Amino acid sequence: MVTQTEIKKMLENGTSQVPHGEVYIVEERCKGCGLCIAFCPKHVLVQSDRINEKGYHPPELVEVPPTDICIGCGMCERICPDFAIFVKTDKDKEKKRD
Amino acid sequence: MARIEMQIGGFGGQGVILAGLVIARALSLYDGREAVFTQAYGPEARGGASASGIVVDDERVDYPYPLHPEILVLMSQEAMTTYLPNMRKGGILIIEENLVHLDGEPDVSELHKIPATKIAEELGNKIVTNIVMVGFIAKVVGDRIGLKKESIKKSVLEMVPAKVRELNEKAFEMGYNYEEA
Amino acid sequence: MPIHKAEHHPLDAYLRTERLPHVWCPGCGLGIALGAYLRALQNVGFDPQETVMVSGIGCSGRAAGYVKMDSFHTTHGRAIPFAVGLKAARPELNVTVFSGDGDLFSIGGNHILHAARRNVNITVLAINNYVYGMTGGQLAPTTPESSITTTSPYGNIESPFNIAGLMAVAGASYVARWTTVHERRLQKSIEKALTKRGFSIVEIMSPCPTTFGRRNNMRGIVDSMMYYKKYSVIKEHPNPLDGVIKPGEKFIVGEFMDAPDEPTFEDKLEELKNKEFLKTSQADRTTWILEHRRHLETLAKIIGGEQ
Amino acid sequence: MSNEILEGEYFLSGDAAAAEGAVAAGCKVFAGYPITPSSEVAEKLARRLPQVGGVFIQMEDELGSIAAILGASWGGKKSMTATSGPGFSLMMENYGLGMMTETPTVIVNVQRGGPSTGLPTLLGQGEFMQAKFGSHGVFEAIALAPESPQECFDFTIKAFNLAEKYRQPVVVLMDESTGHLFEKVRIPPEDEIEIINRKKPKEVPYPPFMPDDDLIPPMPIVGEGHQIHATGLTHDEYGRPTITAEAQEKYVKRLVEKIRKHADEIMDYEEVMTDDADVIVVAYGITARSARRAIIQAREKGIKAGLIRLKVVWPFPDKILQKYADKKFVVAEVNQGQALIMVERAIRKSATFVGKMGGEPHRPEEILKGIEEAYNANS
Repeated sequence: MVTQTEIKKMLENGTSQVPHGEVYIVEERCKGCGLCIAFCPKHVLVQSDRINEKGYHPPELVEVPPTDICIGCGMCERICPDFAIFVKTDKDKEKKRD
Repeated sequence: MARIEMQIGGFGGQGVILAGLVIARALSLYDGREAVFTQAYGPEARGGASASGIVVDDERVDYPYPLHPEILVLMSQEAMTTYLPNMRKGGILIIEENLVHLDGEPDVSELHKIPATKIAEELGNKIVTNIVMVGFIAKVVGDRIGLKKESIKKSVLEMVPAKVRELNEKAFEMGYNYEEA
Repeated sequence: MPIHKAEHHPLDAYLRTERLPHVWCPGCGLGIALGAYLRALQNVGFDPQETVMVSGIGCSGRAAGYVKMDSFHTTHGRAIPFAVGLKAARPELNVTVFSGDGDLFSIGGNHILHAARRNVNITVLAINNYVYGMTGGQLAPTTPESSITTTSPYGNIESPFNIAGLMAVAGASYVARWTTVHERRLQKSIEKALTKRGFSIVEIMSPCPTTFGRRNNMRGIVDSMMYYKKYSVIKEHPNPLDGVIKPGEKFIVGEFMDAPDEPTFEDKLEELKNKEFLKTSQADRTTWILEHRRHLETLAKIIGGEQ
Repeated sequence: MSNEILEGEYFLSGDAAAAEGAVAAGCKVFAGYPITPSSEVAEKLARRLPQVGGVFIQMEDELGSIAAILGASWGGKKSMTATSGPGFSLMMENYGLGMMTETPTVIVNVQRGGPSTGLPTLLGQGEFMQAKFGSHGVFEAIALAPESPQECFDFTIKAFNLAEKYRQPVVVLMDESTGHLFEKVRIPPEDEIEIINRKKPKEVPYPPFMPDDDLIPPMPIVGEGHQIHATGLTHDEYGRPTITAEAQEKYVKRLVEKIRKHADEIMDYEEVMTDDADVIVVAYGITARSARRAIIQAREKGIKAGLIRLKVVWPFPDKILQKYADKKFVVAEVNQGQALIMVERAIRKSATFVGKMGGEPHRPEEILKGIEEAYNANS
């Protein structure tokens, strides 16, 4: 796995081959269990202060890019028990355009 | 011919169930009679005792069990003790003469005796004792219950396994043609 | 920084979305297991129209109510025989039983043994959360020794089932165990189970933070998952008899049994309907049946530790 | 397919006749667990079903048996199980699931003496009430009681027809005597047998519990794109669990009403010499055959007796009994008063009861005694 430092370097050099992901959430389904936060290998998620309509705190993105950046691994999506969070990678977007 | 009740009593292994079944089946399917076949029922069927009941009628049979059979076939001493007292007075009694010993004179209109087991043994297999008896029953009471020889023979041959058909046919004929002493 | 909001989830095509959010508690592993199943379905390309989910009773039983396919929420313990009957009627359908450890191994224990023995071509996803969750956390046939439940307040004095061992011995064609932390391997394993001909079962160890975790030193939602991460050991072809789970000790996850394909129960039922078969001699039928004795040799090898 | 229906006359036991009835009705899945005195049904179907493209499964127990036939029914096949008292008791939970999920299927119960293991090989009629009230909750049962092998054949077909028509499990309440006695059974040509199949939905997807005006929902089956969800929980027309008092009121009320509304069509009974009768005997199953003889014996003694024989025991035919409410009533059954409760409720007065503990059927004289007692009693 690529280290944080390497990612930072690659991003600075503009030589990044690291896939980039965008995180999405169906917020009303989130129960704030925090598994996506705990299991994100890049630590890009934190609990937000906001509460959704069921009274849970959904996750949000950390404020410190570019090191803590989503690489679209999909861990949050697979570990989420509530079908609430998912990621789209560049690949997905390309697929969409096709 | 109104309702006629018949009972065949013996012990397990003598084939009294099959004997009753082939007779009732022949009456019902081939002789246009209404017939019900049942197996021994209630407290009288204890231990190794085994009995089959046949009720024949012109119309549909209502109560399907023999109450006081007018035709009683006995193939064991125990069956005699159990079923004879319940027999209708003046009925027809048929016994396996080597297995049943009557105490005194039963109150019957006819008494028929046959050494069915011995006949079967002479044919080579004790297992056909019941069919010897069926042949004898057909001869003795066939006309009275509306049972034709061809029908009962057909019923027997249809109900026994193919490889012993010939033996059973012989057994039936031996019983049917048996001359009482 | 807020995340992009979305109206739909990629799995929504498989879900009765109008019924979401589901009834399961925050952090419950059932949703993860269900997600893994749906992704597996998607990957193997099964037509949802020919796919059926049957559930029993308990939290896991509700899964059937969330999938957008023919689905049945039956009675306690009877999901397996319901599925057996359904498969007998319609062998071409893909039938998955999604149910819990209590439902499958306690009240329904007899059925799963016999379904495995018969090699019924169904996939069983056995969600093992150690406990009766829906009813408040009572003792289950899988509760580890010494664990606290509402009906074992002094600690469980019984031994739990080794599900993997039990299923392998009963005659299952495919037996695997993963936890909800192993989501990717779990999904691959379910894909294998779905495409495996014969009885396949994936035991999915799944946390119940609400009724088990908080009574057993896994207070937080994440703690239960971290426990699995810490104590599970992935093994290649583990011996099913080593599938015992003890509290505070490492336990094995992996594929305990992957027997070669053999005729399934449904195959044999179909064969019986074959007119030519009905006409063959008893000796020929006996030969046919004996030729298809289930993978006994493989089983003996695996349990004997040769593999 | 040839061999499907064995047209002709056969000398069959009631058990065998019920099995042939199932084949004639189009049963394609049997799942059961052997139990005396019903095992002959299973044995016969184990041989017959593969011959007609059907499936026989000997399940691990009765709990599994009934679950399997419910599953098979949703698979679109007609299904059946056969059992006796102990097994019938084990089936009670999923009998209720069948009611709640409106699943057509047939349960043959060859009654023996109970409670518990009781008299495995001997007669009982102790499940009259269980067929109606044995499973928890509220529903209207349909149960038929044959008195002869011919009726075991006919009523099994009828049970399938009723199950398919009203979309619920139907019980054939046989008894050991009827199951084990042999009599001629006429199996008519296929085109003379009336077969009713479940209503199919006209559109896809169709909500699995959306009733037509007759209160009976067409039944979608799996694999046709209906995205069925069926649950034992109280649910709405779409099968969605709806655990509220209102939903319960609406759904369960319809379950009950769909049978009550059609009760007159379902009810079936036979009247024997009731026209001029002073004493009416009510009986079903094997007991009715004893009663047939008893009413003749009574008439020979100068008592005008008649028989109302219940062919369908549930729904219970209150109306017909009420027609004779001014007569004297005798109820005979092999239990200690189950139909009796229903008869007395219908006629709003006491009836003379001729019960039996089980083991053997009534001798006609026993019922005759009851008739005499009723006749001589002051009313």
